[in-house]
Amino acid sequence: DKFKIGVSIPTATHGWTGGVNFHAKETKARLEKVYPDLEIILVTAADPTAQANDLEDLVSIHAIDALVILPTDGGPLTDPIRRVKESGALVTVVDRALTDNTIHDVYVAGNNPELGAVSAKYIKKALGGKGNIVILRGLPIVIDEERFDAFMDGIKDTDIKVLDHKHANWNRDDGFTVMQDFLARFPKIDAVWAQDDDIALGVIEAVKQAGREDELFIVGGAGMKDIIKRVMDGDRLTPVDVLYPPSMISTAMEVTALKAVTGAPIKGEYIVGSPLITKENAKDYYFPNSPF
Amino acid sequence: MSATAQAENHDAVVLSATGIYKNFGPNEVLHGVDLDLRAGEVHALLGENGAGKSTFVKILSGYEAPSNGQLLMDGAVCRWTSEEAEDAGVILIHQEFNLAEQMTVEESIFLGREIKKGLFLNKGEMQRLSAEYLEALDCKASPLARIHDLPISDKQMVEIAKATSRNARVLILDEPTAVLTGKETEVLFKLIDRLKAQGVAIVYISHKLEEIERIADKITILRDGTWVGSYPAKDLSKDDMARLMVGRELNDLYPRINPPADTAPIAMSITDFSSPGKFEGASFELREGEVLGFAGLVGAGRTALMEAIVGLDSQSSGSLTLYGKVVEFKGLDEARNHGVAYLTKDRKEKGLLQSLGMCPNFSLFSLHKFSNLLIDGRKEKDAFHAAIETFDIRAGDLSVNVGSLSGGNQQKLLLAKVMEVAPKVVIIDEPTRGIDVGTKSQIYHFIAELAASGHSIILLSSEMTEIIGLSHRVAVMCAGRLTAVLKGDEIEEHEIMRYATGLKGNAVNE
Amino acid sequence: MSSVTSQLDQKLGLKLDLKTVGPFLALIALFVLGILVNQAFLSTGNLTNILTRSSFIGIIAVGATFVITAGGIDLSVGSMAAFISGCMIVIMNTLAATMEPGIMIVLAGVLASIILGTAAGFVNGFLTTKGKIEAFIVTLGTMGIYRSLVTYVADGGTLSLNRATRDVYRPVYYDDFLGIPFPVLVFLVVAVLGYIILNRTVFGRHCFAIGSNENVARYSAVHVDRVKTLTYIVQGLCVSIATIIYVPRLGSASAQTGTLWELEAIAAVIIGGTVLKGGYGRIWGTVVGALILTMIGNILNLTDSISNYLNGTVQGVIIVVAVFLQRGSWRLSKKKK
Amino acid sequence: MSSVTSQLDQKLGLKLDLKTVGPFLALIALFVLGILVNQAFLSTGNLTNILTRSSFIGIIAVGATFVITAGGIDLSVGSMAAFISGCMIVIMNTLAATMEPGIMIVLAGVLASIILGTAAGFVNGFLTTKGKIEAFIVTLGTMGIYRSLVTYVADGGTLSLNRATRDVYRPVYYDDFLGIPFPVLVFLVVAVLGYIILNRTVFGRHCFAIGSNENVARYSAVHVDRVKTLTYIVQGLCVSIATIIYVPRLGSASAQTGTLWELEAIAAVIIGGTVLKGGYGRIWGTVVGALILTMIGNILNLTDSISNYLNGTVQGVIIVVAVFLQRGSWRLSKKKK
Ligand SMILES: Nc1ncnc2c1ncn2[C@@H]1O[C@H](COP(=O)(O)OP(=O)(O)OP(=O)(O)O)[C@@H](O)[C@H]1O
Ligand SMILES: Nc1ncnc2c1ncn2[C@@H]1O[C@H](COP(=O)(O)OP(=O)(O)OP(=O)(O)O)[C@@H](O)[C@H]1O
Ligand SMILES: [Mg+2]
Ligand SMILES: [Mg+2]
Repeated sequence: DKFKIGVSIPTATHGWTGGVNFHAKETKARLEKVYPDLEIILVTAADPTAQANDLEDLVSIHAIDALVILPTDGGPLTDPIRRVKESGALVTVVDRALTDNTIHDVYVAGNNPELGAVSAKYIKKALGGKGNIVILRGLPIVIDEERFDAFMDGIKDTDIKVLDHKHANWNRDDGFTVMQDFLARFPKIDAVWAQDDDIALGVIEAVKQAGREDELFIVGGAGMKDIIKRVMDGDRLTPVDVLYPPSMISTAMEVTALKAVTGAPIKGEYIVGSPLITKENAKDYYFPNSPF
Repeated sequence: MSATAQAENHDAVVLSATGIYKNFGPNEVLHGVDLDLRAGEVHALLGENGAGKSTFVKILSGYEAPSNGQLLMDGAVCRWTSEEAEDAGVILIHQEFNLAEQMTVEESIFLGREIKKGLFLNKGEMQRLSAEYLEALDCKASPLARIHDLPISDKQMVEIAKATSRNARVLILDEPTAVLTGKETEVLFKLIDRLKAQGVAIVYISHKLEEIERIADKITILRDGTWVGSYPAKDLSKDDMARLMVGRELNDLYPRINPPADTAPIAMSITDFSSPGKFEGASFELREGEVLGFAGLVGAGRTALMEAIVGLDSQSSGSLTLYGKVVEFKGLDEARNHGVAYLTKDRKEKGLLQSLGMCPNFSLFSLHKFSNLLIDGRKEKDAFHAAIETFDIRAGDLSVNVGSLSGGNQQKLLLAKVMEVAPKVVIIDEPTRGIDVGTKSQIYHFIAELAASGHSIILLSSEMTEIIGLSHRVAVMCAGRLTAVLKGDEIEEHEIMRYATGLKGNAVNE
Repeated sequence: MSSVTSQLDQKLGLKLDLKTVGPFLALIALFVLGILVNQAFLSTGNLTNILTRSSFIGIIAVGATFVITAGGIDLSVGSMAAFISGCMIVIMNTLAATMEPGIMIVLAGVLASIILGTAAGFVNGFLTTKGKIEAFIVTLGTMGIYRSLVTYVADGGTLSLNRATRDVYRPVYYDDFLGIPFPVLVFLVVAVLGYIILNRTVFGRHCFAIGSNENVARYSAVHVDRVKTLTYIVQGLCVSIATIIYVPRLGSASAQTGTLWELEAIAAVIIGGTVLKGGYGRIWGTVVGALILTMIGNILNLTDSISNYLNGTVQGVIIVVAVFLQRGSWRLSKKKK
Repeated sequence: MSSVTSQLDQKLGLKLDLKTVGPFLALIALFVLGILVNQAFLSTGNLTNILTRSSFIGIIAVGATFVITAGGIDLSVGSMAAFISGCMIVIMNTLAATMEPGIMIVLAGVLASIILGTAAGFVNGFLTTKGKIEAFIVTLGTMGIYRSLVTYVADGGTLSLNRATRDVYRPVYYDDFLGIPFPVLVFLVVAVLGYIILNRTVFGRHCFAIGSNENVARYSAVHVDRVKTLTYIVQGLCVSIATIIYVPRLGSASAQTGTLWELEAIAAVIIGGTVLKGGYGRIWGTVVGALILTMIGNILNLTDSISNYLNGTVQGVIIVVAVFLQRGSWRLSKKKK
């Protein structure tokens, strides 16, 4: 009978996961068309517990032959994923590493530290190694931690001063309010590292409201179409963006599907880089019809 | 202490209060009240509404702390909480019920005194005992029934059972019979005699003077919170009592109300009203200017019938004509708008919002009168103050919550609330519950004036004298059926009881 | 509740007590704290920000005051806001495709918002009263429903208002009148109206009556079900008003919009002194409650002396203390009972 | 509420009514739905999964039943769970550093969990009763506090139990006794104990009394404050028990752990027929409520036919309908009044 691939991803709670959901659904449709004897079951979970439940169900109800998972959090899900592995399924882990890297057959790794590093590198260059910046962080979870540490590492022993950093939860509204307060607090800000494009959009509005567009620039992250458009248009407020493609889920699904039909023994790691998106290369990353 | 042991030291002063004062905020409601309670003695406490009786007994039983003065239990000074008082055997049956509506009878009776078997509740035992206590009061309520579902009189019986279950040395009953019928009152009196014999000291508050005459050994009288005096019961006639508490001579209790002329139009006529499980086939007519009494035992279905008439029972059927016009009330507001008002007997659960002030309570039923788009606060206040006058409602401070009004004043407020809509037809269920004699006659005269001025009144009461004293005709209900409508000389206690108990008469239709 | 007040009155012999001024005390305390933490707190810019922000939660909380006073509760307001903003954007974008951008499109959006808010509120009310289902369950259900619907409409992503319409609409959030930002004005108007309706109209009275004893209300010719349903409709309207000023801010809505607003709104109401079990409500208390909540967040953003991770702790402590401050009165009066 | 029951009793003359069997009806309906959607639903594997999962929320909800029956509410359970698991992990890891892995370390963790649960519950209870602050505010505050504390301890990341200890601890979640997984057994024991305590002890009865009328209870020599505080401690204990079986499952804790569990727990309680305003509670109803909630989640995984975005909608609809089913009895009885 059909070869079953279970795909478990986080609920679309913010822009980036929304993108993941979009690409997953789209790829599911595409692959099921291409490979008739392939069935893909797509489930979404809001938190590790729920995702662990989903994994159990994928095994006990759908008896999947392969799992593609973007863990809500690597640590807690290591064990549940191991159990899926033990059930004989092929496991492809996406983006977030597990605490035990012997489990996955395929690992399509996003590179959070790189996102931080690339952002740092650009800001350092753009500011000529000195200036005041503020940072808006995501949710207090591992990913945010990795990005942040890498960034700080990237600007250490420069004269770049981090005035303050606060969590904006990868949320536009929080980005807006936090930035408003930063602007109220700090008379001179040279750059903002928003780390994520949702936050960046909030920041942009706050800056416009304060009428301080000319004083600073903003570096977001992930590659949301609105931001990429601005980069393409050469908006000086958002000169660049750092890619963290939600489409990595598609890559993972394709690889896994390929294995399913060819039976080819694929193992290994695919590192999805975080290239800098500039006015020049922006059009290559612009997908107007994606919701993200 | 065992019954015999108590029997020995009869006449010993158990509990005595001297110079008790009480203030609520700025206003003082008790000004130096004294009282000696002796074992095996029934001590009646008399006073107008708001005189301070309830407050005083709350102090005796630790629910309120005196602002000044002293309590002596067996000669020892005590400043106690209700809990300590109860442990010492001083038990109060509150005027306003002190029961949790959602709990069962058994749970209520043993609340705070649960019987345990090891770690666990001994439900069997508690149910058995509750059944016993209620039996002793021949109350039909099941120990498993929810308080919420009990007719109001059974609630009172539960309160009494609860009290008797705590072998009391001092039992304080604050207007216990206000919600009881004659029969039930008799049962209570038997109980009181039993307790007397056991040497229990009893404080008895009531506005029904014949009861006082019947059971009191001593009488203490309060007037506006001042101690008027304590007298041996036999020295006082009912008129003396009335005079002493009101402070002036009382004219005749029941005013003379001229019967409506035969030409008087039919104000309201009910045909074949029924509601499954409550009453059936009720039909009667009410003339303009007439007072139609409704007698019956508890649960006879009088209240249920009246509630159905005013549109509070969505499952009832039957046709209703007002001044010859057929109408149907889908809700109480429609009845109100057609000039028919209903005064409930359940003051606390259906009548007044205990946690809100007096004014909002007063205007709640007639609010439309004071509001076109917005509520006219001044108009409302004026009407409120007028009503305070008319119904002689006494509260130290007009801003207090209804919950802290004296029982009788709550009843007056309820009456004021209902009358404010100026109805043509008034249905009054137990209008004088907890009302002092002075005010009672005021209310009776008020009813008389209503009738005289062309209003029509339906009067539900468990006080036979009230029914007989005021009604032109008396309808009697028994087990959900209208068994008789008596007029003229037929209106007489025993005759009524015969119909009420079903000894006489089957459903009659006019 | 109010008994406390009146008893105190008698105690102190004056018509003012901790319970009444409580919220203000808490507010002032926070104000002082803010100044101590950072001078920037006092800058007009910052104060305006606080007021403007508080208007969303504030407006919604005004509605919640009605629901709660009448003994109900509405958990769905947050997702309702997300849902309504989502629909507004979709509708305005579709119109923009057919006609040239302009005030008309925005008005259409506003109209839609109001209709949706009323409808959503009615659904909550109807299910609670006629369906005889606990308000908690009904609104928990609709909470999930509205949020997932917006996710569905947004296809998991974010709905963004098209540029042209946005530019027409933008002033509604960003402009001001005599220096007072529009959102604040709207908040003010809603609060004043709310106050009048709750305290000066039959409907408001009936809310109090139902909240403090449904049975008595019924025996006083109050249409319990109708009034309750109306409270949910009022809530729905307030939510739609809030969204009308929210959408122009970022011009977008997503599954994330308005998460936990329900909690904030209810918190604002309770902090303001309204009783969760019903029977007693205070609009201006609610307003202060909303201000307090927003201010806490703002103050935390004005300092880096405490680790971000501990924000929640500080927030929690401040809320509890703030409420404790104003409930001081309880101590004495409760004892008397 | 309960009046309905007894009135019906009188009506039907028997001790069984929709309200009592209601939750089961809903459960059965869901069961049938599950089978219709997918045969695999019936597989022992799947059924065991459902039971095992429901035990977290279930155990917490048993505690919530006490709090709510006594007229309180506890919003902090979710973050409390996160906080406790966090501390457990830290403690066990520290110990593991000094001594060799083994049962002792786990026991130490368990002990710590119980102590923390009791303490946390006491704090909630104390602030509510002695501090005279609404339970809603208190627990909203502690909710924020516990969550931010775990974030702080985890330094914004995830706390993971070290491998060695994990292997010792794992069986507590994954093993079974006579085919019944341990978590289910624990759930069963907690439920039975809860039932006995609520319905067969003085404490339980006093919870009912306080919930249905605090003043009456106080006048009847019930130690209101003590009993209320105890209910929060019971809640805390239940949370700690839940975490004790949660930790071995995922072996980690983070700021996200247990988010919205409070809502699920309360929902389970209300679905089970307990009254949110207090005075009436049913443990086994709560158990069924927890099962219903878990089952809904499971059923959504049975099929791929509906967009994941609509999960919330389906969930919401099912919850409302489920509760509507069991409240059917209300219709008649409400009319009578
Ligand atoms: N908690 C309270 N706060 C303020 N005033 C109170 C309070 N309790 C009682 N009062 C006032 O004390 C006075 C006496 O009340 P009390 O209930 O003792 O009268 P009473 O003799 O029992 O009258 P009734 O015969 O109507 O029951 C009344 O004016 C009442 O308003
Ligand atoms: N067992 C019961 N369960 C629920 N409600 C009841 C019950 N008995 C009576 N009621 C309600 O209580 C009110 C009084 O009804 P009841 O039949 O006792 O009137 P009644 O005969 O006038 O009693 P009373 O003689 O005490 O006035 C009505 O609203 C009725 O619906
Ligand atoms: Mg009295
Ligand atoms: Mg009657």
